[in-house]
Amino acid sequence: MFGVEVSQLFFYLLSFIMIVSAIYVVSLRNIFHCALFLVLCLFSVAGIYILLEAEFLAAVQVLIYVGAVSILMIFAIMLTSRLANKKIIQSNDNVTVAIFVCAGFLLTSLGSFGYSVWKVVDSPLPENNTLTIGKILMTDFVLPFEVVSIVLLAAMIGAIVLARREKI
Amino acid sequence: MMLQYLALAAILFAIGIFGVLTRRNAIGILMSLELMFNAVNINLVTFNKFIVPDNLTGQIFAIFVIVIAAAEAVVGLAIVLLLYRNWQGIDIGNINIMKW
Amino acid sequence: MDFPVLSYLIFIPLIGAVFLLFLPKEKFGLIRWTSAFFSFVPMVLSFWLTYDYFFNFSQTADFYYMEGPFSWISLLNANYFLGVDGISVPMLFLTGLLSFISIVASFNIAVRVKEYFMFFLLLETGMMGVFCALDFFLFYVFWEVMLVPMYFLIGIWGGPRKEYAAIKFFLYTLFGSIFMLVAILVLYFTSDPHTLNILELIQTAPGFLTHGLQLFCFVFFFIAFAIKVPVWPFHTWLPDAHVEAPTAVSVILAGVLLKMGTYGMLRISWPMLPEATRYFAIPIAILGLIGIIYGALVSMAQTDLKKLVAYSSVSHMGYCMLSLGAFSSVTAITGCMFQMVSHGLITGALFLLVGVLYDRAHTREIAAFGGLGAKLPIYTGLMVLFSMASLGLPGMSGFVSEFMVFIGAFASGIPHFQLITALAVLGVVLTAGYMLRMVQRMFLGEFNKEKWGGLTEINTRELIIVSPLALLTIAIGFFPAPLSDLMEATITNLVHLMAR
Amino acid sequence: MLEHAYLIPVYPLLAFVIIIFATRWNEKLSSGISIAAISIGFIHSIFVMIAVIGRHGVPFELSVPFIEHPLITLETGIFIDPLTAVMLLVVTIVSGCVQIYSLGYMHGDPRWSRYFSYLSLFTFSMLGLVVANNFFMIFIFWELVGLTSYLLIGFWFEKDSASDAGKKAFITTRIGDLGFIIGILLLATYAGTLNYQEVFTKVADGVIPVGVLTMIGIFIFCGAVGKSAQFPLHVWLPDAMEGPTPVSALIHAATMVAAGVYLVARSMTLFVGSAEAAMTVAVIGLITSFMAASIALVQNDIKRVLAYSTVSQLGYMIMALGLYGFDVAKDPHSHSVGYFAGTFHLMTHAFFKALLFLGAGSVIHAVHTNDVQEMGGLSKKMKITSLTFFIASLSISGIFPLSGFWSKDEIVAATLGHPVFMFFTLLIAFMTAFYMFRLCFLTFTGKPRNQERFDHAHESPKTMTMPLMFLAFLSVFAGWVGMPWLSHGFSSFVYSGELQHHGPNYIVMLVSTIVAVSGIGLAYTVYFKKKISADVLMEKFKPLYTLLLNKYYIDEIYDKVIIKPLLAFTRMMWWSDANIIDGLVNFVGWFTIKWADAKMWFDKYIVDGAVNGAGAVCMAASWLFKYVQNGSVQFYTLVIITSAVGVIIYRVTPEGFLYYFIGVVVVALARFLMKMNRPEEGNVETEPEG
Repeated sequence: MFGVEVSQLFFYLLSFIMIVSAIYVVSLRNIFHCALFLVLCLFSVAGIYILLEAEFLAAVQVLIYVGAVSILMIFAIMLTSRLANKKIIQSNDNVTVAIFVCAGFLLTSLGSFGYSVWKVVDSPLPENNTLTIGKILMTDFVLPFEVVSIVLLAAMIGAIVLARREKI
Repeated sequence: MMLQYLALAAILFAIGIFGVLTRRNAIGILMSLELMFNAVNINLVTFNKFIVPDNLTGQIFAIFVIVIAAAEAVVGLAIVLLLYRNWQGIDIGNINIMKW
Repeated sequence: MDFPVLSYLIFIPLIGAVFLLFLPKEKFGLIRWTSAFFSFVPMVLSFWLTYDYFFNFSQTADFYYMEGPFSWISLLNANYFLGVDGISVPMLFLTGLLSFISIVASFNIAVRVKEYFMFFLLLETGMMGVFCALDFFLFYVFWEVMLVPMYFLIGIWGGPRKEYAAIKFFLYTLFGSIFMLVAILVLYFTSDPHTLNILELIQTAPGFLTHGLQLFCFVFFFIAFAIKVPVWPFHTWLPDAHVEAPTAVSVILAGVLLKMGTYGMLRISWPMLPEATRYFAIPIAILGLIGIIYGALVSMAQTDLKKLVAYSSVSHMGYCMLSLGAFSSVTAITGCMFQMVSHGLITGALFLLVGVLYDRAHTREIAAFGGLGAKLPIYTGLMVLFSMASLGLPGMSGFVSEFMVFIGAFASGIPHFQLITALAVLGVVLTAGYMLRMVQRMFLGEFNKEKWGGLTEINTRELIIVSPLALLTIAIGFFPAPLSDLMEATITNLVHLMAR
Repeated sequence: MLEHAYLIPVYPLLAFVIIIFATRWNEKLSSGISIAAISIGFIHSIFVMIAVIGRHGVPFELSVPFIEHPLITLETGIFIDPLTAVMLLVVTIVSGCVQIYSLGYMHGDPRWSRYFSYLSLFTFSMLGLVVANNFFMIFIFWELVGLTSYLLIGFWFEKDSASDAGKKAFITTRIGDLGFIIGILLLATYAGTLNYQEVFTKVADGVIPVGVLTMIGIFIFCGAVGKSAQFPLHVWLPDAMEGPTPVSALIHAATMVAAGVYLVARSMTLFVGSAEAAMTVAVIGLITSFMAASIALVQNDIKRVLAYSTVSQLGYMIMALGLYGFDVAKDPHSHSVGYFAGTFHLMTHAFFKALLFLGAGSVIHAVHTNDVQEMGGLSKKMKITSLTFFIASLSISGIFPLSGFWSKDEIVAATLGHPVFMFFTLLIAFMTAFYMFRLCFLTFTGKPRNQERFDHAHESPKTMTMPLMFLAFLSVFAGWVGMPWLSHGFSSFVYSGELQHHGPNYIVMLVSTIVAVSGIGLAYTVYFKKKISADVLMEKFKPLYTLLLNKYYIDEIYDKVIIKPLLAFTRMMWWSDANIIDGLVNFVGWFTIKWADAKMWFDKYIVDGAVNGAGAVCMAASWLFKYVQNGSVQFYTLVIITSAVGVIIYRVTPEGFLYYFIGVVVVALARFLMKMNRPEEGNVETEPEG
């Protein structure tokens, strides 16, 4: 109960951080700052994973998102740096409409939760989920796993090809 | 409790949508997309925990999503660079060569 | 038949036309002589054919040198079917001769030479084909094939109003062809089994056609052929076409194309639809009469030499129509054939001579000349010779034919024909009138030395191409018996067919 | 020789061909060939004559088919009976004389060879006409002589009057030929043959109905009317004098114009079969004869006087023949001498008329004018010419014992039983004598009225005077063969051996001689003694004189009534051809084009309009909806999400969807209007450049 309460506390804390940083991500003028807030946001998502007992995923989240993707973003921002640190308008004239749409989306999804019947099963997750995930990946999901590796390879090659200066 | 997670994910997704819709900067859009991916991942993990706790398929899916998101980011950023190189800018509003 | 002479006659010019396509277009001499060669061979073949037919086959009315019927379009029962009898042979002879002469006469064409000769050879193919075809489909195809080169020959190498004339000619003739097509289709669909074989239809058509259908087919065929002849009042394309066409084309037009109309009547509508022929005999003769008188009168009013000759064609072809009206008389039909041949020779030669003068003086206004007889004695002699032939002077073919037409029509025994013929004789005087007026105004009288002092006498080439026509005109005038013998059996048979 | 009589026409034909194609450039040789050919023909004709006499009137016939047909067989062949033999001689003699004469007359003409070739061609045609054995052949040569006549009249074609005259001659005679052709056609139809003997046999057998026979006769006579210059087709002959004078002598006096008479004589059987036709012939002959004689009284052109004289004499012959036909038709045993008279006069007339013309030619050659008013007193300078001319004039006037006397006498005898004819015949004889001697006196006697011309006058060369003398000889003696005292003279000869002898009619002889002498006497008093002034006479009969001088205005009438209207008519026909008939054709073309235009308009604005209208609607719609495709990924995303939300709302609350939908539309429109007010917002550069 305490754990539950603590976790709830953490949840709200993380949620708050996450939502605020996410809002910053989409609204700040300086894109570089946005990237930093993205890092924060992604960290908080990792925290949520932990609250959801997905430790491996949290680790992966930190490693990949915070460690790789964000850095990649920052690199990209750096490479296009002359746009990065200016106080220029970063958002277009869709803002009003977007707010309405997002609000509509939010309201409908939230509202639809109430209509939905959730078959909640109150059983624990498998212990040691890293081990379990590894096993499942290598057994049941071995084919998607391999396919994803190919996707990654393709993405890698694609990125190289695209980003090269000279024509191949 | 699950609804709170779902609500969180929904909020995060909505913010992601807002970002996708409003950012001029292509990198900003990519970042917003990451937010949406994360919202989805939160959902996946949440459902895994509360509805099918017996196996970890939700988490496995989340992992795949992360992988795909990473690939997407890589390719996306490469495209952004290309855009930048060819258009002297990455304002997605100007890149409307598909306009009528 | 071991040697398919008719196919050779038809297709050698076509081969020539294709062959010309491969020659470089700036080598005028080569092109000219090549085309002359490719029309010379058919000419020789047609001479041989005439000779052979005369000595071996002219005693019977059958068709000879038959080729086919080879199935061509089996769906329509259309066949490749050729053959000649006593009325086609003289026409082939005329076609062969005039084609060669015209091609040699065209040697002075200097614009787009290759195309010109190509079209000319194509035209020859069409003409030969019409006179040989014994299948309606084939006949119609050749009939139309001929139009196209003619259209271009007039439209490209013609005079100032060539486009008008060419289009008029083409549309007019095409208009007629459509009527012919309808009539052919009627015959095709009423025959059982469906056939396009002309010989078969001649035998069977009177049997299966009702009276009304016979009249219908006859009128439709008649319109098609009458436009070609041309019978008054379908004649107005003729002066335009003649005046605008280049010399050689006029020769072919007058010498051969006009004959196709009368040939078509003799070959197709008359024997195939005897009932209708009898029914329409008098109207046809009256049309002929009108043509004779009207053509002569209008000729008399002409100021353009070529137009005068053109209208004289209308008048002369009127004799053919008159004699065709007298269907029951062998003499009249023979006269018609004679008139066709002699008109071909005489008017062809007249057009050649007009062209000779036009080449030198660049005008054809009769009033512009005068007293040319002093400067151009040989030319004048030839012109007078052919004018006399045209007005039916004895000793020339024109006289024999006119006389036979008159006798045949007069004595045919069909009611009212004596009156019609007696009136038609008036044409003889009128012809003399306009021909002599022309001769007087052009060749007699005071010679205008300043204006025409530079005119040169007819040259050797021109003399050579005109002289065979002159010789033939006189030869037929003095010895018509061979030509008559050549056709007699066939014509007797035709008359029997018409009397069914 | 008779078997080869067909060669007689062939000699001159050969001469013609040789001259035209070979010796045209050598003048001497050309004329030599021509004269040689006619000489051979002449000799051959003599042999033929002898042979014919030997056959005692049995005609000789040779024929080959020309064209054979069931309806009719046209043939070529020769038919020689006494009439033919006589004509052969006449033609060859006159032609020979004229050709020799031409050697002098045409001296120096640039178209010398051609002249002789034409003469040869004419001789060929004329001889062919004479020997022909059927109507078809005679028609052929009939036309050929017409052609050569045309060529020779217009020989000096640089003169407009000459070429006009040639044309006039040809066309006028052709009008007659029109009738001839119809006559032949009728013969061919009803007799089924054109051969003389067969036709005559059929006519004699009564195969042909009399009515048709009348028509045939009249139509065939039409040919003679044209060729022999009978009224109303006589107008060409005086004009034909534009040709060289020897030509006038040969063609338009002696031979060709006699062809009509020959034709009537040859087909006499037809006229015998139909009294009406015969009477027509006789009346026409009389009218012509009288009219021409009266015109000849006042003409001043020496050749025209002779020309009208010719017409008049031809009318005589025609009349005699017609009367013969009439008499025999009425009474088969009649003793009419018309046939003999006509043919006899044909022969004698040929000689003295040729002589007259050649003499006139000699005069013209000397003084270079045709006008007798410019001559006078020429007998002093031209002895032979004047002498021969006087002989011929006496002969034509019918003075005993010249040849004209015998034949004219027979003609007068032929009119016995027809008082009107007789009266006019004698009147004409009187006029003939008068105008001939008027001509003689004006030309050869008195004082020269044009001194200059007189001074240049001279006697013609030998080549011209020799024929004159020869013809003068014939003019005197040729008639003796027909003396009525001869029992086997000309009369029985031409009657094909049948003895048609009749005794001399002295009353007739006497009357005709008195008439002739009084005519000569009148001329003598007026023009030689000048007892009566010609001018006074002229004044006295002014209207008549003018009428005669203008030839009864027949030419003018023809011009006004026939030629002008005909030409106007042809122009009208031509106009109507170009404008009405052709106009119709062109109208059809024009109408088709206009119709096509209308169709095109319909197609363009209605049919195509509908298609284009659909297109335009699409365009308008797309103009509106193109803003959807603005190329902005974000906009697309917006739409997708909006729609997705809509779908969700619809699933949850369909009513709520309506509000949502309205809201979306309102927002979209609002935004669209905002965009419209800020055009091309997307392109506004909002980012500063590097």
